[in-house]
Amino acid sequence: MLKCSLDKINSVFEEIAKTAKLYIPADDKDGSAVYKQWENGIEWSSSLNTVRSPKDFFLPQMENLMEFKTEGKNIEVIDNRCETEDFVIFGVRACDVKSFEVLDRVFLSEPVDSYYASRREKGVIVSTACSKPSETCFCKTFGISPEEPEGDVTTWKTEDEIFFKANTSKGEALLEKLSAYTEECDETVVTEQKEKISAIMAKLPLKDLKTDAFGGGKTEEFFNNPVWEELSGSCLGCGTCTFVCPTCQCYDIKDFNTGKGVIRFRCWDSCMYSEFTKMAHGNNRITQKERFRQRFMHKLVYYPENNDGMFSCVGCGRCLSKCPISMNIVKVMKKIGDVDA
Amino acid sequence: MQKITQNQLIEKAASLLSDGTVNAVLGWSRGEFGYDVTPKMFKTEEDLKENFVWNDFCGVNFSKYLVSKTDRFDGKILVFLKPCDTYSFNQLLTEHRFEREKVYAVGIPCEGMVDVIKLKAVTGEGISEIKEDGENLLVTTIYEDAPVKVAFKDVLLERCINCKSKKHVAYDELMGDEGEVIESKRFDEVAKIEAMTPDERFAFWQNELSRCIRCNACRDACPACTCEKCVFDNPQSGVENKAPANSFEEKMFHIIRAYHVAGRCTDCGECSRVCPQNIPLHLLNRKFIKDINEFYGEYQAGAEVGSRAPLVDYTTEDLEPGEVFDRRDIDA
Amino acid sequence: MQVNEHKPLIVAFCCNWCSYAGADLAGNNRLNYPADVKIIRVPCSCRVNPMFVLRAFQRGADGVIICGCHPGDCHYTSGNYYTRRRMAALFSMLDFLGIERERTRLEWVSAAEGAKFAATMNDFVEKVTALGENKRLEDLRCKR
Amino acid sequence: MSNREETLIPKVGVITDVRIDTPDIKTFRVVTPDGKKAFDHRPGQCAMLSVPGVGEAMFSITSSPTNEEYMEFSIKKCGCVTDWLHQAEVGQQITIRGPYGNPFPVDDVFAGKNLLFIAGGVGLAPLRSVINYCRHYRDRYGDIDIVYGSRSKDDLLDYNEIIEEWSTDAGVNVHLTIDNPQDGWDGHVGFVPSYVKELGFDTNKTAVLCGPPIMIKFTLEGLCELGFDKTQIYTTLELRMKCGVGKCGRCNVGAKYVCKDGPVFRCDELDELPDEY
Repeated sequence: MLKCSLDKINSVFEEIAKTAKLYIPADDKDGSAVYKQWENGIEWSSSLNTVRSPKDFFLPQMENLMEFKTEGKNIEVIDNRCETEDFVIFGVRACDVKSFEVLDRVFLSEPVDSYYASRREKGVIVSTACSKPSETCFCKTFGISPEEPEGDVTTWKTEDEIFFKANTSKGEALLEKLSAYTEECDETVVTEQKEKISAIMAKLPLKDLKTDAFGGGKTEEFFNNPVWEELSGSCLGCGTCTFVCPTCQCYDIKDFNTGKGVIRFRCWDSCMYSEFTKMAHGNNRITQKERFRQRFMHKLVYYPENNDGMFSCVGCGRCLSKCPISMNIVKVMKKIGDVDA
Repeated sequence: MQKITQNQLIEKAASLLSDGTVNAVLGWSRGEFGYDVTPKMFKTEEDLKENFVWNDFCGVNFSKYLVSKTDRFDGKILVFLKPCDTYSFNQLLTEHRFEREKVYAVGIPCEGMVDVIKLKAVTGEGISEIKEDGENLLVTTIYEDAPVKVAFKDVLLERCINCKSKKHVAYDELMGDEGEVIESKRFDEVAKIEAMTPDERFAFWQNELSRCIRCNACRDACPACTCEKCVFDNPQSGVENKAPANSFEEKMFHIIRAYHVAGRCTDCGECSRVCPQNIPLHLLNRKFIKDINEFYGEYQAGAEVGSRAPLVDYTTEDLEPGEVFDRRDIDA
Repeated sequence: MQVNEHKPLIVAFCCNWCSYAGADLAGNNRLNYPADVKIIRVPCSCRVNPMFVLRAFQRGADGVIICGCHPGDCHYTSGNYYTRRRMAALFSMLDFLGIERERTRLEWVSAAEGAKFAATMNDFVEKVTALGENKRLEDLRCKR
Repeated sequence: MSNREETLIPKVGVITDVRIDTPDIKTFRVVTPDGKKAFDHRPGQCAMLSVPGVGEAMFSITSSPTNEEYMEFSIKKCGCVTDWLHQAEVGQQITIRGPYGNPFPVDDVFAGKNLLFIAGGVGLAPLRSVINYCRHYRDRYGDIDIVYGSRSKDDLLDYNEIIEEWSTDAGVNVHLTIDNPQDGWDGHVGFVPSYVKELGFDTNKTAVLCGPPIMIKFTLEGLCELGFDKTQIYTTLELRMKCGVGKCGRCNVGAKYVCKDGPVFRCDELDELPDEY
């Protein structure tokens, strides 16, 4: 275990930024946290988490996949993919680190998505333990440890110090570079903080939320539950929950004609949108009920069925605080699963 | 700090439900933390007693829900409308978006609603309970032993600080006292931006609109946005887009959206309330309202049913677009 | 003398009944106006949806001008009165967002005003040229 | 980075032939610019065709894998991409990627069996690939029955091929039907599901169904009445797709992705999926 005084944190950032693009959560003008590329003057936010999830780093909201040039009847396909530069994301919370695993299972399974894979290989994830979780947090429900998040490097932040532990070779290489600023130390302080976090987690309002009722193979059990009608009744059909969600990965591929050529791009899509499954001759999810059901069934049943029981929710709580009408996965789990918490 | 109590509303709803005046009640239902209320159709008295809430977090404007709810429901719906909601209610009636006969509207006074983000800025994370105490909120968090006292007035939603009217412009029945239209300062912020240089204005909006994630929450919550199919969703429209790109698409979206509701927007402020990125979208709408007031005379959308929106009207003496700027330059 | 590299692209929406004929007359009379003005004929100036204006900017226009019949002369009686309100609101909004107000204009040009058409275009192109390239409402994808 | 494989990046394909099959269906022959087949496929698999600037859509490959020269797609005009394709001329380039989805189990389950193909309208397109595959390896399969119906005689797809090639094959029985009586038609008149029941097939067959959802529903019921078991019946599903590889997240029915786990499903497998297709 290594440690470093928080006074020196900007020097640490500077050191990292010498060889890789560094992104840290920083306060935006309106006070909410957002990942910003570090440069002198950008301060590490004290907020619990960013409004947007860090999935952007691996699956950007919009990216160009390829271009086409057309001339008469001919088409030229231009593959202008390029390797991502090395980058480091600092201060990622336990839930978000886990969300990368959820995305990996989709994008790194065959056939591998080369766009995603390239970024995933070049990115180093530095996580930070959650010393002050919010009432909307329920990562423990999914077996995630906010006391000791995963990631290439795990850090713990106290009043005046920051502690580092490398978990992977990528992480070790990063800490190697920081050796001028860090010193060896024992785990006393970190253990203390972990205990504190555990004590807080036990006080959170959603601490008793369980996933036992859900998982693969439960489609029949939940699909025709009349409660979907009631739950989806207030849903506006906007895409807020899906766009702030770190694990929502559905995308759309569209063409944009620039007048000089055609760009084929990929952008986030939302199963909550009415035209998500609309085809030329029909739509198999006609009302908001079916779309709403799809989102939660996907997270709680379909995804685990295809991924060894892993849920496609990490309990980050973003949808709890951002849904315009406060309908969210916790309310769904409690109602549908009849889980008493 | 609402003047009318939750129990009064439950009693009213229960009695209208039991005497058959209405078949369902559109109300707010209890959440997990006291502040996360969700709209819900209540059909039984038991459900009302158990789950209906009325507190300082019932910001949702129910008027828009009436479009879909009356369409799919056979029977009469009781809806509770705050003063600002009644303007949207009228505007939707003007546009024939729902059947008036299917709705029983009860006007309820509103003292303003709380902005959870502002509240959390004071109390910090970890809210476990919120209680009302005179002019204050007592917020219990898991981190503090004693509840934190927060002045209600300090954490109001922007739209409530600049409330334009406490008067209900539509209802079948009114609970509590009728309020008045208020001389608000709602255009001050717009005037402040108008007074900036073009470069400053551009920088301001570039910063705000570039944060947009195109989640469409503003559109889907907006009671004026009731198109069956939005142009931005329609592949045939040629402008369909669902992603911010190069800072153009999101600008286009917000300009066109504000434009499309110009003259019909009642300034209910839902767009800004629901924006996950805290973009002050209401300023775009207020700019249009302010312009319309200045160019074509005072107009409040929804103040009365059937009024003609200024952008679908004209006089032969209207200002030329060029004169708009001349006039402002002289004023400045 | 330094030659200005940037030649602005101007999109002019012209109403079929007055301004388009005005442009024709300007041509017949051999009146010069810059070739960078691309005319799009519309049945009436009120056919111009605010989206058209934004799309023109997106596709690389540096200035957008809308020309219609003089108030009172609309072929459809009142179309241009609506245009006047709509464009006043739109231009004011674009100005509010910090987009240079000289990039947009509404002018009334009748079928008999070939000279006015040419003069208007010359003046508009000159103003837009002075502003330079449209940077504030551009879509980089369309620029390459 | 170009050394990485990327399935989303398509190849260029050239339309070398356009056949007008019915008033709203055309069959397009596609090869690579150097005249080869774009890729190998199995019967029942699909390919993503796209017209840059218009869009991309999934189509079943209607030609048999035994055709080494080119691929064919029978496309009904019903949306942006198909409208555009219907206006395309020979020599027009498009893009193509694939193959996607699971094929019909022609080499294991179907081997040695009597086969019954039932199609309605453009639903013949995916079946044509299997039918021609089975005709090519005729000795591997038992009797082949084909029931095909459409709105009118003019709407029958591949009519010439059916009459001239399929009907003349030994052991292949073709049963055609149209919805309403028509001049110049002396064949059967009536809907496919009732025709299937009329024909009253023996249950010693494996059936493959494809057509509009309503036809599949009633034909399936009819076959079950005749004593067929759902494990003997195969069909294909079609939902909106963008990626074709189970990542874009829209073509799922329950936990199954039509692009990856389908489009071919055995009917008893469909029973286990929620009713959302």
